[in-house]
Amino acid sequence: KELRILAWQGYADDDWVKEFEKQTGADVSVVFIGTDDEIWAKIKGSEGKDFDLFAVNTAQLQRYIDAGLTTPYDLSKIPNLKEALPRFRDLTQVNGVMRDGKVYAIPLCFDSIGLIYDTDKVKPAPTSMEVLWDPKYKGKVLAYDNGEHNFSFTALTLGIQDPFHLTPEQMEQVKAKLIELKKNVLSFYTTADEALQIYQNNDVALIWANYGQQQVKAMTDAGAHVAYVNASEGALAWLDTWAMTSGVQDKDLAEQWVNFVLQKKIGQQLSERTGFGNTVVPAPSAGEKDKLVWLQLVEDPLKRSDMWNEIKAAP
Amino acid sequence: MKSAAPILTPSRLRDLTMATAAYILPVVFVLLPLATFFVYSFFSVQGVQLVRDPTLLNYRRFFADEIYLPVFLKTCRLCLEVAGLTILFGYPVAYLLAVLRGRKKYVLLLLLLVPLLMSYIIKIYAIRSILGGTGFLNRFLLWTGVIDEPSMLFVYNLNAVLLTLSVLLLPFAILPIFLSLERIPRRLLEASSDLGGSGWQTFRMVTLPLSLPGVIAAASFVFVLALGDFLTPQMVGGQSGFTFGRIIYSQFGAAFNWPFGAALSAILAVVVMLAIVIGARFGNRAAARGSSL
Amino acid sequence: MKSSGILLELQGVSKSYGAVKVLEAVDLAVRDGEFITILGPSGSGKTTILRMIGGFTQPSGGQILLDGKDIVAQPINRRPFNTVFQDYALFPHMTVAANVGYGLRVRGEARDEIARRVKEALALVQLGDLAERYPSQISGGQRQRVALARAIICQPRLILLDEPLAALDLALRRQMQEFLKEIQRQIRTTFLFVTHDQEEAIAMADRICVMNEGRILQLGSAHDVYYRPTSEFVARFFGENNLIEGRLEESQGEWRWIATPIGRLRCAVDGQPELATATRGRRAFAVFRPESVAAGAPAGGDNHVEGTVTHVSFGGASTSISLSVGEGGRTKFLLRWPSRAEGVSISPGQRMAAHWRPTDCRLVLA
Amino acid sequence: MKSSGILLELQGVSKSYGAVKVLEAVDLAVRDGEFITILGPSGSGKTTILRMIGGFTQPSGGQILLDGKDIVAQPINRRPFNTVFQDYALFPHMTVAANVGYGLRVRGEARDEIARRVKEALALVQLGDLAERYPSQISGGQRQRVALARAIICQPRLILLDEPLAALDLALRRQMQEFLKEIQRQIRTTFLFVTHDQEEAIAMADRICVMNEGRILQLGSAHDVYYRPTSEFVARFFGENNLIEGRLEESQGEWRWIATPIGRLRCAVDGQPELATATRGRRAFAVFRPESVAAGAPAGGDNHVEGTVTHVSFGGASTSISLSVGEGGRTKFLLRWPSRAEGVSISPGQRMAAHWRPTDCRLVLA
Amino acid sequence: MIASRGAMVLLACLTGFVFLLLYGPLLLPIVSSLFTVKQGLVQWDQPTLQAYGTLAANEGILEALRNTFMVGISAVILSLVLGTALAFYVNSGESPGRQFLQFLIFLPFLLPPIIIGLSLLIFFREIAFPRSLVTIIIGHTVFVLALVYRIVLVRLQALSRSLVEASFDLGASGWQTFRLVLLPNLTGALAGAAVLAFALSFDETLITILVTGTQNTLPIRLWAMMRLGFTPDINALVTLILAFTTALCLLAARYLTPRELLAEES
Ligand SMILES: Nc1ncnc2c1ncn2[C@@H]1O[C@H](COP(=O)(O)OP(=O)(O)OP(=O)(O)O)[C@@H](O)[C@H]1O
Ligand SMILES: Nc1ncnc2c1ncn2[C@@H]1O[C@H](COP(=O)(O)OP(=O)(O)OP(=O)(O)O)[C@@H](O)[C@H]1O
Ligand SMILES: [Mg+2]
Ligand SMILES: [Mg+2]
Repeated sequence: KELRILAWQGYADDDWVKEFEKQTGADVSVVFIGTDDEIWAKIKGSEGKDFDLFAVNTAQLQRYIDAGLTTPYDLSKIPNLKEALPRFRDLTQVNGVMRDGKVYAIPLCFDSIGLIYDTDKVKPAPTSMEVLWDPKYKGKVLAYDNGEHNFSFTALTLGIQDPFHLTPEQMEQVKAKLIELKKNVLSFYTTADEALQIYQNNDVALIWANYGQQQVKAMTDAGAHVAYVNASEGALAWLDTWAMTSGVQDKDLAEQWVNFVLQKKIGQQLSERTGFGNTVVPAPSAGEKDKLVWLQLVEDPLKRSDMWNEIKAAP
Repeated sequence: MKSAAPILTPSRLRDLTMATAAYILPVVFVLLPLATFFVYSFFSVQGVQLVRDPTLLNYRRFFADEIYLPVFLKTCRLCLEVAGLTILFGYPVAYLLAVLRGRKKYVLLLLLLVPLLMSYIIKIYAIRSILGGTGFLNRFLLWTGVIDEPSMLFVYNLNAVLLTLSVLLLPFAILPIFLSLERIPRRLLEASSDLGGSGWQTFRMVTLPLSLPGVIAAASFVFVLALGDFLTPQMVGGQSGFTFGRIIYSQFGAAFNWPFGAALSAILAVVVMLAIVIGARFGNRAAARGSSL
Repeated sequence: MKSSGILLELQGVSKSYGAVKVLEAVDLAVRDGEFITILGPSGSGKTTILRMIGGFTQPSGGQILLDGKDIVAQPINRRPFNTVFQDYALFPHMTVAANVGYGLRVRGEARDEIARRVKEALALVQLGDLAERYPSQISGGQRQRVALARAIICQPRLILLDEPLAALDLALRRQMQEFLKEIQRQIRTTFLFVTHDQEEAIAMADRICVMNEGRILQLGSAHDVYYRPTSEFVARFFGENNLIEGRLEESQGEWRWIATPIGRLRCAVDGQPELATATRGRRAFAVFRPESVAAGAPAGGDNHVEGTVTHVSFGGASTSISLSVGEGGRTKFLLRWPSRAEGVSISPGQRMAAHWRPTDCRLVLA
Repeated sequence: MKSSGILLELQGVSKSYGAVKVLEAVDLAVRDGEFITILGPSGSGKTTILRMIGGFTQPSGGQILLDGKDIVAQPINRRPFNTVFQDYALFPHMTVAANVGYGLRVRGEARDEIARRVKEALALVQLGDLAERYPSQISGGQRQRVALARAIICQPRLILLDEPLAALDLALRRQMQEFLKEIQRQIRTTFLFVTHDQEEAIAMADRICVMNEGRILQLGSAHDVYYRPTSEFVARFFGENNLIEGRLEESQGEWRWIATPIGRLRCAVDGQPELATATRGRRAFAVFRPESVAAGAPAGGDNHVEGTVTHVSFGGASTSISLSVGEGGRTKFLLRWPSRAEGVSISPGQRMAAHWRPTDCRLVLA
Repeated sequence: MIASRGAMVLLACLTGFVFLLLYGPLLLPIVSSLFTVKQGLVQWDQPTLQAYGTLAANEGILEALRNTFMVGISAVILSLVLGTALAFYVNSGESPGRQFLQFLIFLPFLLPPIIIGLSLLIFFREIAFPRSLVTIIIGHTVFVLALVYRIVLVRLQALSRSLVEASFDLGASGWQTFRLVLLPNLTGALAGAAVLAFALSFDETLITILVTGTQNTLPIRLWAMMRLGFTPDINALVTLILAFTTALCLLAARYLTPRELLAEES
């Protein structure tokens, strides 16, 4: 028996894999991936045939379902789901994991996309994302390199209700705002560690924290004086899930794995090791009271990507 | 074989088998995959579905849209600068290697190649922590008192990309230049001195022109590798690190616009190929003259 | 012109590579305006001398004086000499004109001036119409002439030529030899010409300097080194020769006798001071050229032998006849006569008498 | 051996590169065991012929017969010929022994057998003690001998040599010439030797094949081509010669007269069929060698002139004298005499008489 | 090549600077593999080999490293064989076909890696060729082929034609000629090409990700790790690789310098 997993670092650690292999006698191989883009290229390129399971966030998941690259779960095979946090127990309440009554993804971990600020440099503590545009912080802001998310959070900052479905006028409005943001931005980063690195070697005051708590954890570990805040306008939040490919070879085994990682012990370890919130054990990731806006599939990813390219290319 | 043999002679047959053998792998593993991909460049997408109606839209868009051409040109300029910089620094090193004799030469050469085996992601990380606003370099310069406040010259801008790519690709420039320098007959340099040329004049008027084929080969290696690198601009380029490589890359992920990506790649390939063919012509001409003394 | 027209003087110049001495202390004085040839077998140090004069190699000892001043420390590009290299060393990336003008260009001459003088120099070597070609587009002989034009355009005090004709075929070589002599006559510059070809040296040089194993063995006119060799090596070096070893006997005015296995031979002493002081019994060679030996018995009675013909070989203009004479035919002997259309009437195995004039017979100490 | 000992025959072999014809239809028969030389100026097609025999180049037309069978389609490595290349083409990464043994090695001979025969071959070329050196560590002449040993070790039917001596100095060249002849005598293999050096061809060949511009002009012994040239080209090609143009007159037995600007000359006709049929008035040259011309008036009265000495030049074994004769001194004339130690008693400007025997004077049609 | 004393000093300085550029970035991982780093500052007084211990236990990384070497070495061997063969073929004559072949060889080197990766992935999928280390090796071979091909071709063109002719003349077959005469004369170029090709393969990420089956290579692991940050054992790993290759190079230079290389100087 063989299980082929495509995952982010931290979602399928060696010790878990070993334990699972011992339990099931299966042969598990994990290929690690660095960006959403590669997951898509890899899964789409092989028409889902190269892997059985892959980790993907709920927003991205939609296109895989659209393209018929996923297979729905049989929830009866995943008894541990009943142990999940209330928020994630009833999948009908979780935006984006179901389509036409079928479950296409099982939530694994999540994080909010908040704001990290240097407590020595930013006083008083900010509450709104507007602070990113504050001319005081010119050249001291780190932003994330992703058109979809940036449009969404900027829309939220501008007070737009549905940040995932923007009208063309709203798009233009957001675009202008983002071009303005560039004045303050030192660099667009793509990974948490990269942000930490930049922070360590440069004068950085504010970080738009795509990786949320995990990023804060890494930074405080490294001795940085930083704090984290979820903006009052509402913080975007991502939710990573396990999805099964259309080319899954051993559906049972795949479901066994998903069930396996939904254990409390593993959830705990995941949070400890990565700093992300897991879906089975409560973790400090996002306070229950914080206003989380779960990422959704946006109106036109292509358009956002193109416009983001335009923004980056803008002088 | 120019014999006018009308039938399939044994040697003809052998030629044919040889040709077939030579073509088979490149055709199967390069032409076939890339040809399908090239066909994609005439398609379009709707959502996550490919629309297989042939169209030239993707190509038109490259020229019509105001961001692609400028970014493309900017990227080309950047990569040319990288090529220029690596040659600027690689040339003296290659020259020294060519001057040295015996074992020293080969030890030095090997030592120059060793850093290639340090994973380049790790290297970029290291370079980044050296270059940052409060990185090692700035700290060092502050400490020595060369500067009073952190220099932003190499912090998240094109300069940083330029420098990083140059450092990463330097060995690819040194080797071809070294090989071409080594082929210049010592006699020509003596002849130049004999005619009264100073060391510098000899270098400028004899050595440099004769090493041009190697320089061009080096430049094309570096240029192509720099063009294909999408990570470095991303990681040290800050806001300016937006290159054509990244545009292409983005078409294959989030955007899911493979047809457009394919079109952009085709354009890139054509331009690079042209550059290389022109470069090679230039180099060949110099080499052809050099070949028979 | 001071010190009696001596342009360049090598005083005790030596050269070693590590422990190997390739040039013993060499003295050589080059006269202003002469055509001097350095001749010697491969590895004798000819190129080494030339390279030290040009400045490409540093001598290990001794002085090189130009107009009486030592120039050993002067760098190549400051010496008023130019070199024509054996392989021409033309710059492959420059046209013929650019090659020729190179020396003026690096001196910073004005463009017009360069153009004018290049034209002149190319006209001199009869290559006016090839100015725009590249070296790879002209023939070997033409390249050689370009190299020459390039060397003479700066009007050097001395032109160094290292076997410039070695790579050419016979016909072209002859033509270039005449051409070089002609040019030298026209521009009156001193030529120092290195070659390993005896005929070439004889055809061209005012003086020939014969070298072997890092030493200068003899320096003199072509006629001198051909007929008045001072050493066995020189005697053997210019074409085939007859050397008969023996012991010196008494002098008789301008003559001296030598006892050899084929009898007492009478030899001419032609102002050879070393012979005047040589004692009786000293070992020496009687030397006479194959072409000086005639058939038949002599009128006088000196220097004649009888022997058996061992070999007759046609060599174009001349035909060589080998003779073995003396006890058991142990002494070999060579005769060379102009060939005749009907061939020679002598065949191997035949006995024949031969003689040569004492004037044609010289002595060389062993 | 069939067809009277003919080993190899070229029948109408021609070669063109694109539109350029570098070899006209050439016929050539090589006899088994002979030493044949192909001689011609640069670019005459010598190498081309040799390469076509070796199989390196395909002929554009014609046949190459080995023992009567066409081998044009046979690949290089199947032909029982071996080549000594002009640049030796020794394998730089192999020792001398490995180079020599290569041909046996690729035939899959046993190691001992190879070692034994390599030793033998190296002994033959007198290089036994250099077996373990690399080509870069031996001198030019030694390399040449290695190339030769490498070619003969496989006992080929025919050995092809492309100017193997061109790069050597005169002394070494002479030595190698004798050496090659000696080897050929010992192993009795057919040698096809390409050269542009007339003296070399004369010294070595049983037969000489003279080429020019892609044609074979004459094929015969050295004496033949030297004294019985059938064309102006061949007459001029072997060293300096005197050619006096004129119109044929009547025959007289073995003699024929020719009217020239310097008078009627009597020439020997030596079995030259083309002359027998040549009509009176036909343009032709009287040809006689400089070394056949003697000073003074003749005993008989034929073939004598008087002229002014214009040039005397010492050339080692011989001294050349240029004479201008005829009306206004317009006909140039060359004499070559053996040099003498005391020099010649003739100097430029002097008048002198000269004559040559009709036997030495041949006719060549213009 | 000649240079005056002054020029030599200048060149040596510049070379020193280039060495600094090339080796500077390597120092950081080396130092951090041996000392504790806190808040971006090296604690010189706290040397530790802990990272090396962790590395020894990290099977995932070691497995990836093994894969990387497997792929690298296979791709180098394949590309050397193919590149040499193709260089021979292209060099053996002139025809438009050969020009086109050369174009094909260069293409994968010119196009962005993601294109090569994706097109190969789609191609393999279409012909139902299972993705595995083999597909990675094919991908890498296709990618580095251009470099090998070019270096070999240049060297080949410089080789005297008469060497090949001499070999044939002595009765050798084509294969014998290649093995006994040409190959030994190409070793320098092949070694250079092998080093550069291995270096490219060693760092190749995108093609690898796309055409891999279930295997990771080192660059994939490093690439994925960027999300959470590198663990200290990575520093230990690259330090070891570096030490190992340097030692190998020095040994090679010490013992393997071919005799002809030393003889050629004059
Ligand atoms: N760089 C060197 N190292 C060691 N020995 C050398 C070097 N250069 C020349 N020699 C030796 O010096 C001697 C003289 O060499 P040189 O080149 O002057 O000879 P040559 O007379 O010009 O001979 P040829 O006619 O072959 O050119 C030779 O024995 C040669 O081996
Ligand atoms: N590959 C080629 N393409 C075109 N012409 C050629 C080629 N090879 C030789 N030739 C021409 O063929 C003619 C004969 O050449 P070949 O090499 O046989 O002369 P050769 O008699 O050997 O002269 P040399 O004494 O200079 O070696 C020359 O004019 C040459 O330019
Ligand atoms: Mg020399
Ligand atoms: Mg030839």
